[in-house]
Amino acid sequence: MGLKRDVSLMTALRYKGQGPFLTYILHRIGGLGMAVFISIHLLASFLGGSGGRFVNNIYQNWAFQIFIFFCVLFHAINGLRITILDLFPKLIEYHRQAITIEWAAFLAIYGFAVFNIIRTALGG
Amino acid sequence: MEITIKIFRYDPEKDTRGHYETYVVEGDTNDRVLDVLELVKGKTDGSLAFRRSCAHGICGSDAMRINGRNHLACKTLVRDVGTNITVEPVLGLKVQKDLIVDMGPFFDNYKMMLPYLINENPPPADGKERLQSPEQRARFDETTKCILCAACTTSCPSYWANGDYYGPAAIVTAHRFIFDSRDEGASQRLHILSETDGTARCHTAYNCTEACPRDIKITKAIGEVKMAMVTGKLD
Amino acid sequence: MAKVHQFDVVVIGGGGAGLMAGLYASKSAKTAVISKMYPTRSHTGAAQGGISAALGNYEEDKPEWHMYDTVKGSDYLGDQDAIEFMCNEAIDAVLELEHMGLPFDRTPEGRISQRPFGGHTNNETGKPVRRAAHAADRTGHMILQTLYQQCLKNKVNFFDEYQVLDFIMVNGKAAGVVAVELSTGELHTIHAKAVIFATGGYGRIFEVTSNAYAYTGDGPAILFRHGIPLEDMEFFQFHPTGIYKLGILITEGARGEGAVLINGNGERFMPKYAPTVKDLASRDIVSRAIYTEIKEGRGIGGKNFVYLDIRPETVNKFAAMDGRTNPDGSPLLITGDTVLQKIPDIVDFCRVYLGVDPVTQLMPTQPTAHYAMGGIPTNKFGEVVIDDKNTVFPGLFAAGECACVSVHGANRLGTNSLLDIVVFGKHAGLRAAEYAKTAEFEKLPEDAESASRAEFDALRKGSGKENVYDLSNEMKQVMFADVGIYRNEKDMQTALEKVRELKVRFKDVTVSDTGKIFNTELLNAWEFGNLLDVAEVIALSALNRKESRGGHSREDFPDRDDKNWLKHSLVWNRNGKLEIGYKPVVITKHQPKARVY
Amino acid sequence: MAAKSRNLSIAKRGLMSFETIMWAFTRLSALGMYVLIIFGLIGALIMGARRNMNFADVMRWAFMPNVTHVENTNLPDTTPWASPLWKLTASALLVIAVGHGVHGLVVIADDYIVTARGRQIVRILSGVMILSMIGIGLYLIWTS
Ligand SMILES: Cc1cc2nc3c(=O)[nH]c(=O)nc-3n(C[C@H](O)[C@H](O)[C@H](O)COP(=O)(O)OP(=O)(O)OC[C@H]3O[C@@H](n4cnc5c(N)ncnc54)[C@H](O)[C@@H]3O)c2cc1C
Ligand code: HEM
Ligand code: SF4
Ligand code: F3S
Ligand code: FES
Repeated sequence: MGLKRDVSLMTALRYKGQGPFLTYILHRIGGLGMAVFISIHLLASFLGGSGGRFVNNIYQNWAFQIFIFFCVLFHAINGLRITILDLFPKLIEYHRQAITIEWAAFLAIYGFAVFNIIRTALGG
Repeated sequence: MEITIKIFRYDPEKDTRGHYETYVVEGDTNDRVLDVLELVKGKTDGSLAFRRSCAHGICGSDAMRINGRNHLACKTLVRDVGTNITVEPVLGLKVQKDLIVDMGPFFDNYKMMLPYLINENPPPADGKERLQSPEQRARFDETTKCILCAACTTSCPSYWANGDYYGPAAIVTAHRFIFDSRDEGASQRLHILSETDGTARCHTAYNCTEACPRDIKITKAIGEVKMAMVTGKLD
Repeated sequence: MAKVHQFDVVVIGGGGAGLMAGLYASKSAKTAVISKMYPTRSHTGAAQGGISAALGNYEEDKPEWHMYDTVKGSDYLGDQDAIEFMCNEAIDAVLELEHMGLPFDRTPEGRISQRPFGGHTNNETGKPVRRAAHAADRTGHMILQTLYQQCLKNKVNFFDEYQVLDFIMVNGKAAGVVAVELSTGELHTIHAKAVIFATGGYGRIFEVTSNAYAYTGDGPAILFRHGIPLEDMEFFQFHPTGIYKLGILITEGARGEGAVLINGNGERFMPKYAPTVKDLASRDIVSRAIYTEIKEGRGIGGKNFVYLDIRPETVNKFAAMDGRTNPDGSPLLITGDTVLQKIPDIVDFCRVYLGVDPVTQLMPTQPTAHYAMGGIPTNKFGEVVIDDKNTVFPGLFAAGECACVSVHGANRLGTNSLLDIVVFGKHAGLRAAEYAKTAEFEKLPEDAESASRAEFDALRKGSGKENVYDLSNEMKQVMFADVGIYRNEKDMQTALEKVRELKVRFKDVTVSDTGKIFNTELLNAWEFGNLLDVAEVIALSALNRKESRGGHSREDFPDRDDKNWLKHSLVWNRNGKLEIGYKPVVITKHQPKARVY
Repeated sequence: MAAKSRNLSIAKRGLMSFETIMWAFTRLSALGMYVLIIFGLIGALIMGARRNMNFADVMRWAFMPNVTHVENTNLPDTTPWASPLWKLTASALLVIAVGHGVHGLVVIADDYIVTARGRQIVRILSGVMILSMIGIGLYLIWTS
């Protein structure tokens, strides 16, 4: 009896009072994105042929580059924070500060990268 | 002052799904949200169901979502959340009626942690207390504060996704014993927590720490447990 | 279909007393603990300051002193055989809790730390002694957790969220209880040889109280309706320092750590009332002092509260004046950090509920209804006794706040209640198990649940003219105002009449929720009926006792009267009519004398 | 009072479980990847990346220092980029990243697959995936 315990993603995202729940979701998206990309990329390169080339050409596309670089960079920076805090639990008291620094670093590097990718794409 | 309170309602004997009701009551900014709920129940709709007892944040009965996040209704004042209040049951446990959820799985996880002092050696021969220095006592002070309200576990995205995860509250309990210098069951508990549904399910989302009404630094405690698993250091 | 369960011993209440009883009974008998809340929600968890035992970990102390202090604190109404028993058991009880894993605070030598508490003194110097063993300011929380954990370890059977509605007696013996499972609304019959009541207090009778919503006197009311008497119900303790308006408790431990009470003129007033121990006098005295200050216009801004001051500069100033010292003999000096470390929860309460930071600001406090000295009469083994000759009711036991042994007499000393619940909880459990070994199960009556069903039906069928919420507010107000700290004939008469009127009007309430699952409206109404029954007994006993003693102070009889009133009162319910009787006080070592602190 | 410190031997601390080992591996591999990536980045800069490559190309190289990743650049000569040193670095990165990434997928799967049997299947699949991806990857690296 009673309602199900399921929590939909929308409900989860609407939950307030989150710690850096957003970073948790983005970290996951980043990791997943990379893993899927790498698998397909490896397979495509291995099989080669026109199909393989077609797939690998998508990766040269600037829009895809912006996406995958987001995955890589966010996952890497956030992963570094998690690793450091996990290995030194004492530092967890400063997790809010860590997250602020993390976002600052991410936005700076990612902004620079997006700017560059678009400039290259526009042939500049 | 007028307080508008929107409450999640679900009557298992009539409804198949929940809905919201809005009530307007006369209250004061210094009222607890619990007082407002009592007022609604007392004056407007007696069938409203929620748990409460101590009314001052010590018994852990009344964890619920207030304006979208977990709080104890008795430790949240109207002045902190405003006069437009939304109250919903916590997430991740079955709703049994209105704001009451099934706490069974939560307590089952607690029991899994062997939540009692394990020390097979007889107490000192003089019959007196087992000695413990103030520093050793301080080591686990934080996690002795837990009132088992479930605010943490029901705010954890990992628990939402997977109800088999033991959850932060259970790990807090394990921490209380693992780091107690008198206890000798650390190894058993660490082994239980090293299973797939143990600490591996914690992805340091921090929702738990934010939600804890007793201000326990839960994520830190979990981190310490994980490190104890790797390094074996219990001090 | 009736659901029947069978156990040798059934314990009602999952608080400190109930868990201790359950733990000990289950060692040799098939035992179940029934609680209307998850046991960890019990109000034992709210106890802050500590549990007393003459461990002497900081300074000399002995059980005899503890006994004398308790007798004196009780205003000589406590039964001295029981008090002596409890104080002697205290040391082992506290050590046993430690062995069970309770995380007491520690002395530098690694022993259990202790702090001073009101009324606990060194009998030779008259100075406060450090007797309260504590775990920060959540001693009760730790006791509750530890006992629950031990019960889990020993696989005690729990019926969580089952509310007991009725007691089954057959042939003048206990035969079990009837309980409702909250999550389904089903009635269950628990057939047992021995029944232990440990349902806690009933402070919800009063408007301003430190007590939980669940403190509705279910146990005493159920038994009272079955003709078991209630003892010393006029004695209700008002704790001096409740948070203004809310009644949430600020532990006496705060004063133990050096806090002082300040009136509207900015003066420390306790030296006037208790020259030796000052702010650490026993509770009845401090509460009356506060009330007197307020009545004489020296409340803060003329209002009905005073300040409790634990700011380090104040504490240090007065500690120097009083010559208070640390355990090592150095002068008592505290800092803001000491406050945070010694009473963290209190600091938290003040910040949350008052927006006040005790380290730098004053805490507005007023006396709050706190503890029921009276209750179900028992002997020191927890056996319920039903008359002035202490006749034991076979198979029925009680322990904890709902019981009256009586070790608290007319006024309980702080920290003695936690001691009471562990000592008498344990003995009730042991005795009950022993009783169950030889006793037979009584045959259950045809329909044991009919009375409970009838009570529920009555609540559903009322005309609906009245509303429980309003009625209960009326009761709380009149009880707090007229049967509160100061009492007199006229006011108490008003209160008694009011309660009786409310009992009549209560027949007109109706419960709107027709469901079975978690019908909290129905149960709250039922609990209110219990409160009314208990309130009537309190008002009647108070009106009857024509003297002032401990927690019972009458303006019209301001003095203690040992000649006529050195006796316990008992009230019976004889088919709806209340009857008053008495029972002698057991006096062994300490003859009554004037009580000065 | 003197307190002696408490330590658990390796068998007793819960380290010898798949989850704990993988937890530690995830963190350590993360650090390892950082080292290798920064190594690749510095190498690229020394070998003249600033003049001849755009940002995306540098990144692609840093994250996987395989010579195919610099074929479409303006580099006059890619021989140094195909040296065994870089092939070794790329191989190390491949092994670590595949282990880390595929186990990451297992972690995510564990949130939704809770039966013992299901989890066993996921683990077996992940093993197959790790081995085949490393095989393919090494083949690509050492044949290009
Ligand atoms: C704020 C506060 C601070 C205190 N501080 C101290 C202190 O520092 N030192 C000290 O010595 N004392 C202190 N006391 C007093 C002491 O805590 C209590 O008197 C004592 O804990 C009572 O324990 P108990 O086991 O009798 O009841 P409780 O712990 O209240 O347990 C009652 C149990 O009965 C159950 N129950 C009730 N009715 C029913 C029913 N109908 N059916 C089934 N179950 C039922 C409840 O669920 C609960 O589990 C304090 C009290 C308060 C309120
Ligand atoms: C510098 C590079 C990287 C760092 C620092 C890093 C760090 C981390 C860390 C610390 C975690 C654990 C998160 C947790 O348990 O909460 C993690 C998880 C994960 N990583 Fe990485 N990682 C890196 C590169 C990669 C790569 C290249 C891949 C893909 C192949 C990847 C895929 C994943 C996946 C799928 C997860 C699981 C996500 C989750 O649990 O939500 N990571 N990473
Ligand atoms: S850790 Fe905090 S939030 Fe979690 S159950 Fe305990 S008190 Fe509640
Ligand atoms: S919210 Fe959950 S993921 Fe970990 S840090 Fe807290 S338990
Ligand atoms: S009612 Fe006890 S914690 Fe809120």
